[in-house]
Amino acid sequence: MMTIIRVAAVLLTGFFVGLTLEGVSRKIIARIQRRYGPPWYQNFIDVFKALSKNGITHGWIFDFGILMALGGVIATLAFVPLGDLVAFPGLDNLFIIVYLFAVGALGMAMGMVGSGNPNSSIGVARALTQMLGYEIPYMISVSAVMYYYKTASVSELMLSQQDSWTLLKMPLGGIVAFISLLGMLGKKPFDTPIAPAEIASGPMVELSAKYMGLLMLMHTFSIFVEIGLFVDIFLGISNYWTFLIKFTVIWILATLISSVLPRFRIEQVVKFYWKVPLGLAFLQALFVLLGWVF
Amino acid sequence: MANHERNIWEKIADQLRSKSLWMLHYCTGCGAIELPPSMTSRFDMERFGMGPMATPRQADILFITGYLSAKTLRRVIYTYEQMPEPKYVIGFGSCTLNGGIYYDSYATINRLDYYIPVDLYIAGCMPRPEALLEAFNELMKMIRKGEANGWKQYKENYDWYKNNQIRSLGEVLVHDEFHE
Amino acid sequence: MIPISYLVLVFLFGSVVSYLITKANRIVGAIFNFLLTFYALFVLWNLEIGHTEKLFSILEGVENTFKVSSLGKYFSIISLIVISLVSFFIIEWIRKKPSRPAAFNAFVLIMSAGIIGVFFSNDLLTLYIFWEIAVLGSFLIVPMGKEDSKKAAVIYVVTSAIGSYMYLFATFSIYNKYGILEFDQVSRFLLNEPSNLFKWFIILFIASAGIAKSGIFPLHTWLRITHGNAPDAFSAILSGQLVKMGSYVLAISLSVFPSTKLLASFYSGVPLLNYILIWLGNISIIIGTFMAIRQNDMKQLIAYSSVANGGYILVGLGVMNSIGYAGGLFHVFNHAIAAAMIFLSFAAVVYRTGTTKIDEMGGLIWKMPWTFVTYLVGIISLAGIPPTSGFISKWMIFNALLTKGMFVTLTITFIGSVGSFLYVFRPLAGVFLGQLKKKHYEVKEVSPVMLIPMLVLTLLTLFIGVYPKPVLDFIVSIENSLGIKPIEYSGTIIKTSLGQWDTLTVFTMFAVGFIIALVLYIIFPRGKKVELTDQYTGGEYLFNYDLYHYATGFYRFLERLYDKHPSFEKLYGMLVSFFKSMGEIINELFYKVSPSGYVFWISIVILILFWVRW
Amino acid sequence: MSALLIAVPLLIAFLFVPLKNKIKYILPFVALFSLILILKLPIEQVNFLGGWKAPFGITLVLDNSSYYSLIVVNIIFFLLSLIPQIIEKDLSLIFLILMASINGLILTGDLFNSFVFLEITSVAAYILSSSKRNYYGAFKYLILGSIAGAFYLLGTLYSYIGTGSLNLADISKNINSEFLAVVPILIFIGLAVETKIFPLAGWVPDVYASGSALTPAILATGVTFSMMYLFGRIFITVFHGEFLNVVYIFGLITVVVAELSALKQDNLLRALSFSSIAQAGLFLSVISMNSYESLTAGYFHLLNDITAKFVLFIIAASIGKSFIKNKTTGIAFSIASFSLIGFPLFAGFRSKLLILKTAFLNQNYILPIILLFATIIEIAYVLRWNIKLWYPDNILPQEKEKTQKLSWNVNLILLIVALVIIVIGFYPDIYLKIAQNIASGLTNYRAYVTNVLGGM
Amino acid sequence: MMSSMSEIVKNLKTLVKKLEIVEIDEREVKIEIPCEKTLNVLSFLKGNGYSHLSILTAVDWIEENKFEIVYVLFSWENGGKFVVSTKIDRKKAKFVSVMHLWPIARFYERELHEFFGIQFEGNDDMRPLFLENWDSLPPLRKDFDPLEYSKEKFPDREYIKDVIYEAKVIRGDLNG
Repeated sequence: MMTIIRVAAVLLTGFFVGLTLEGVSRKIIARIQRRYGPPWYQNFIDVFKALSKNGITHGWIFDFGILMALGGVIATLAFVPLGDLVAFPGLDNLFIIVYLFAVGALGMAMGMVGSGNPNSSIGVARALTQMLGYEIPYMISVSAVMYYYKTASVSELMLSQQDSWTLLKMPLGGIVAFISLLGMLGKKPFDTPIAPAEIASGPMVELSAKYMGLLMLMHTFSIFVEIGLFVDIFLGISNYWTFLIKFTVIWILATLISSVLPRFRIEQVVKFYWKVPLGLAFLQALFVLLGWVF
Repeated sequence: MANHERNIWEKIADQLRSKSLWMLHYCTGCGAIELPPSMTSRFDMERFGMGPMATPRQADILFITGYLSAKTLRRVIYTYEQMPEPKYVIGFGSCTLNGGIYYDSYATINRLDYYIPVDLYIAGCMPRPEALLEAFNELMKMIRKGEANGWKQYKENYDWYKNNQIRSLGEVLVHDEFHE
Repeated sequence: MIPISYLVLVFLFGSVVSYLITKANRIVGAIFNFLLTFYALFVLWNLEIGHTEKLFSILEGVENTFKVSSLGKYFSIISLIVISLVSFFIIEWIRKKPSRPAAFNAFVLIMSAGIIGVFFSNDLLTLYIFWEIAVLGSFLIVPMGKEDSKKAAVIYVVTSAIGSYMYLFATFSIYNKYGILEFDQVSRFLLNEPSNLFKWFIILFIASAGIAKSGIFPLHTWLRITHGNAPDAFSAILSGQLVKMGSYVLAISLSVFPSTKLLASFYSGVPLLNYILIWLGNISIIIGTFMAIRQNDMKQLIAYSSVANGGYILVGLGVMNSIGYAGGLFHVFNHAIAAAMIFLSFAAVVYRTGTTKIDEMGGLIWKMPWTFVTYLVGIISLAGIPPTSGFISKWMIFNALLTKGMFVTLTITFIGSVGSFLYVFRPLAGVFLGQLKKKHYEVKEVSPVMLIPMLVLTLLTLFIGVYPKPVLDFIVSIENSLGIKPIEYSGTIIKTSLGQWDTLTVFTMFAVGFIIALVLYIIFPRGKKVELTDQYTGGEYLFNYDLYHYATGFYRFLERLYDKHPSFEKLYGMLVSFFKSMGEIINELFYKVSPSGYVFWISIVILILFWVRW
Repeated sequence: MSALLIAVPLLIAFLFVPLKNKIKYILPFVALFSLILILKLPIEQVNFLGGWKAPFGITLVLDNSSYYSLIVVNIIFFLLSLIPQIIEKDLSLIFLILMASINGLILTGDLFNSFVFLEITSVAAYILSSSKRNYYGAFKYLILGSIAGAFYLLGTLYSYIGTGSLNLADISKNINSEFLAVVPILIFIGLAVETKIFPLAGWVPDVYASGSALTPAILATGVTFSMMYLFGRIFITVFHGEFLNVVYIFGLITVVVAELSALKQDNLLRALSFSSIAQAGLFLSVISMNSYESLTAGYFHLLNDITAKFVLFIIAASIGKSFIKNKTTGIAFSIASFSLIGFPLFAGFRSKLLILKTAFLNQNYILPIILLFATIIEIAYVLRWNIKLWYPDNILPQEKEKTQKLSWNVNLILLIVALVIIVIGFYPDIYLKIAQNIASGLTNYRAYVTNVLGGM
Repeated sequence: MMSSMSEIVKNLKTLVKKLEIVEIDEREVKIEIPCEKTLNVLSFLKGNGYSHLSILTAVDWIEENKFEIVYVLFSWENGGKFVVSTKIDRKKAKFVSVMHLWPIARFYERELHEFFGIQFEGNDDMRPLFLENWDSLPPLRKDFDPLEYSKEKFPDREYIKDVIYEAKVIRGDLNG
């Protein structure tokens, strides 16, 4: 019974905090471009407006893909500990979270390409290549942390940052993780898969009303999973509220960076990720092996 | 147009729809140049919750910005039908009203709402962004009052619109000779 | 239950019987095949461990015997599952496809006889004998496929011959030095063997047979051609099961001859020999993944993925700690089932459409939904995504590598698993989803006889994915028999030093998430079903929707980064042509010469002889 | 008594000259007769021709090695005589002469007498190889054979000067060093042409690939076996394995060279001829390890190779482009080729194991490597041929009708031989017993000397 | 007029008697020639440097009942431009095709056929190029009334008040 309440709490925080923060980010981007920008609750309106329209569907695989995507991401979110609010105390292994997240990605990809529009296939191919790009440095830096603390459970990783944040202990790993976090979020410099001008918003080209709403929900939950992981691993011990504050800080930092950078070409993304971040990640792993940790 | 009876859900939905209108990035005529200034910092369309969307599947509003030749009209109708239900059309400038300066041309249409239902017209041979924002607010009010029912009309007297379209554009078997 | 040697004889004579039956009527022959293999599976299922049988004796002083070890039983049950299900698939498939059905059925039985012999042989020589019988059986089936499958058959046999002859060389050097060939005796002698060099030589040469067969780095080139061109249903057996013989020999050479005790530890408990083998596995993962991304022929694509997964198994087995070894063994099971599923779905697709090129197909999901479901679950398990069993073995290998702190290998396994998302998605998008071609409008779903094995495999993967206990029991019994500390798990929670996870909660949580999404889906207004050609095309009217499908050069932008990659096939091709040209020169010089030339050569020989004698 | 073995075939050959090609149908009886004769003969029996005592007169020695090789050779002749279809018009006479000379070659205990029989066999072989108008090949073989014969004669002369006698036993008894330097080389060259050593086997592909089924069938099996037997007799019994390390090197080179040049052949008969050169080279290198086990392994391998070559050559010469019409011959062909390579169920595997065991026994690691390397190449081209014949890619329909079915008795015999290969694969002791007896006969030369010289 | 162009004009004079020259600009000359001479003049000009046919169009002189067909040739070497024009009868509007000199002329001639109704022998590809389902007179002819066609095909907006009349009054065209 307790787990159900905890899972519900995690999901609701994901929903509300996620959407408000997205509205806040749109406000920040507007302010950077010296205009007013929409109210903070704009994303709520967008989601519910999209859900209320009656759109079109391309057959059962199209619907199944969306459901699998949303279901997968919700399942992943349930395993992510938000500060001290942990839905499944012992079972939140990092590999599970990363690979369960892949269920969501695969479901979305399969559904979108199921619509039959080549724009979505191109978009998905780009998304998967980008994933190949940012996943490797991220996993190395995170496994360096796991190797150092000798545990793969996220909540234990968080609790074992007694003396100082892992970000301070392993700065290189933290930077690499943040850069790949940008890639994961799909923010500006790395939003080649959803490039509106080139491939008509990539995978979402055939998403009409309800499906667009479900996908926006999935996007908010996935943001929550990605940044939640980063905060838990790198930014020290935090109870629920300090977790949310750190979450907002990281989110605003990411929006600031993303609002001023143009978009990468897809080859550049992979080349970028496999040059500097990969090098830094290997360096960090070497340092951990040699035991040079601050 | 009689004001259909709306239940509670539709009223809420109309409130939401008015607050977040997504426009389709599909500009047909010389009026398209008016949209960027209305989006950027001076006039900022986004504060009304309006933003550009790449595909008709996600868009709510379709702007017809300027003169419409027969061939472009055919594409506009095709895109209009691809948009999901509650959809609105705004006609920019006099060319959509009564053919404007091309009233006597053999290729451009003279009256837009003869072919697709138009919720709002903006007069002027390319209205300025202020007029645009005025029109957007006007449209939002209409949506909130439930008067912007162009898409319902299109659905109800669908064959009237279809006959008008056939009358002006005629049936064309799409067969481009260059890519056999 | 009849003893194993009788089972092998039943298979050998059964092949002649099935040849005659299939000559009479194909379907009955295929059914006979299926019943035989299924009976064999039943027999193997309740074989008790430790049961030994005496066979013949070729070299005096060595008694060739069969011994049921838990490792052998595990491998043979996986192989028999794959073979019996594929032979059930063949009952329908044989109606149209192979050019010589009678020979096909006969050789399948010979091959399975060889396979059973390999897994239960108790000494190096019997293993070699049944190994060659299996190669003979499978080699004669491969040329029945497409046009250049004939060349593929020769390449296949030559590569496996290279591996098995190095193995034979090692066997005889052991026999010559100790006079015994049983595995446990050999390992005992190896333990107190003074010279390190001899130990290295023995283990490396024995492992070379495994390397050749499971397509690890130096000898991986034959996989693409053979799997790509073999008859479709047979490539399911070829990659699902025959490659596992290679992994079996690797498992033996790494665990039965306990390399940890034999050699000094080189890097955190892993001896140098294992480290080299792990690096071979790494290279084959990289080659398999990056070459699979480039392929446009779907069968060759999955052939390269078997190279990558062979590398995974080797890495799993090489890391000599309990979780890594368990991961390697579990991955043997996963890859066998997943590869069989994927190749069966490809066989169904080729059975209907006739081509294996990805860009000539599209949108087949609307015509063959069940084949699509099998393929989907197959790639989810191959790519190692949680609800299916594929993830468990990959998770174990990650944990093992992490505890050992081998970061470079860990990176390569990550590249392999993320890369597998890419190359499994290419056929999914190119063949099943996207626009349906005009010429495939009247393609129908495959007959139920072909669907049943596919769906059985799907349910098997999902079941093991959620409830891995049966396979884990086997692995624990293997690890006990080999003296490695077994992994501990309770019910569905798998514990390791780094943390634990519970397959059941993951599955239930996934189901809960799915239900929440479903509820949201049902509340809001239903979408209007729109047929496939009603797409957003930038307002343009399309005349030919076949072209509106993105499949050729699916990852062209990624492939362009490594276009000038070193190709080993060309290297081996040059080697073969070098030998041929040398043969050519000798032929010209010595054999096509006029008589005077012969006289000249005789005088040369005499001169040499006299010069040598004085 | 044993002289009858030589006399009878010669007699019949001359008697039936006028009947011309009717002789074909008497051959089986002659072969059968000689077989029965051999079986009845007591083993340890030396026959002094013309009553002259050993060192002076010509002796026909019948110890257990020559007894068994006689059986092998006569079985081959008997099998060949059962297939009259492949014997061309007037070759049956030559067939008889060849039979007589080979029996003589095996039986003789006298060096000069062996030269005579060697010459007769070579002459018969030249005529045989000229069938199907292959005159150029036969001419080449003639030149080489005669040069070799000349050297062999020189060898006998020197040995006569050195030891004062021509009898093999006598020579082996009083060998001295300076004599040993010259004679083995000459005799080695004399025999090298027949035993297909590396540079001198130039004639083999042209002669074997002449297209007729008979020439390769006899030359590759019967003649080669007798020559190998003679080689063993002289170099091991007489010279007690003096010269063998050079032969070892030549053998290895032959194996590698023959296998490599076989890789590129696009004509089946030529490929098979290269493979027989390679097997002969392998045999020689195994023999030259000069121990009882190596001899047994060598002869056992030679027996397997001969049975396989017998089947392969006959099929290769009489098959069109594919086995579509005649499936049974196809199966026989595949069984023979698999045993050539050494797949486990077949005979070739047993002999390969034996060779490897003996090679490892006397610490000789180069031979196994070369053997395995050669088998890999052999696998490549033999299996390619197998596939090309079983799965012919584009056979035009009218071509398919043209390939006529082989007659029933050829098929029958081929199948029997193929089944023999499989049986040997499972119970090798038949061939093994023959090989062991030959090896024992050759190695304990003391028993040979006492048996021949008897009273002295 | 540039020196090189004047030489060409001199040669042209020898070639064609009735030749009217109008010098429009330092680099541009217009030549009017009788319609039967056009082909050899064009090939002559193409011969010495004027290889680029930049436009082939027509003008409808309805009063003289003539179509004036204009070829504008451009030379890449010296940037000179020749405007060659001939007049053909309007009723049976038939002229020879220059497709063999310039392949691009195929599309120009097809356009002229669509918009003026001029027939070109040698160019059989007379399908409609731009207009869809066109049923009335070729539109660029002077005797075609676009307003009336537009009123008939694209119905206008019915105004309760005659707004256009009021607009004209405001603008002062008509005195109210």
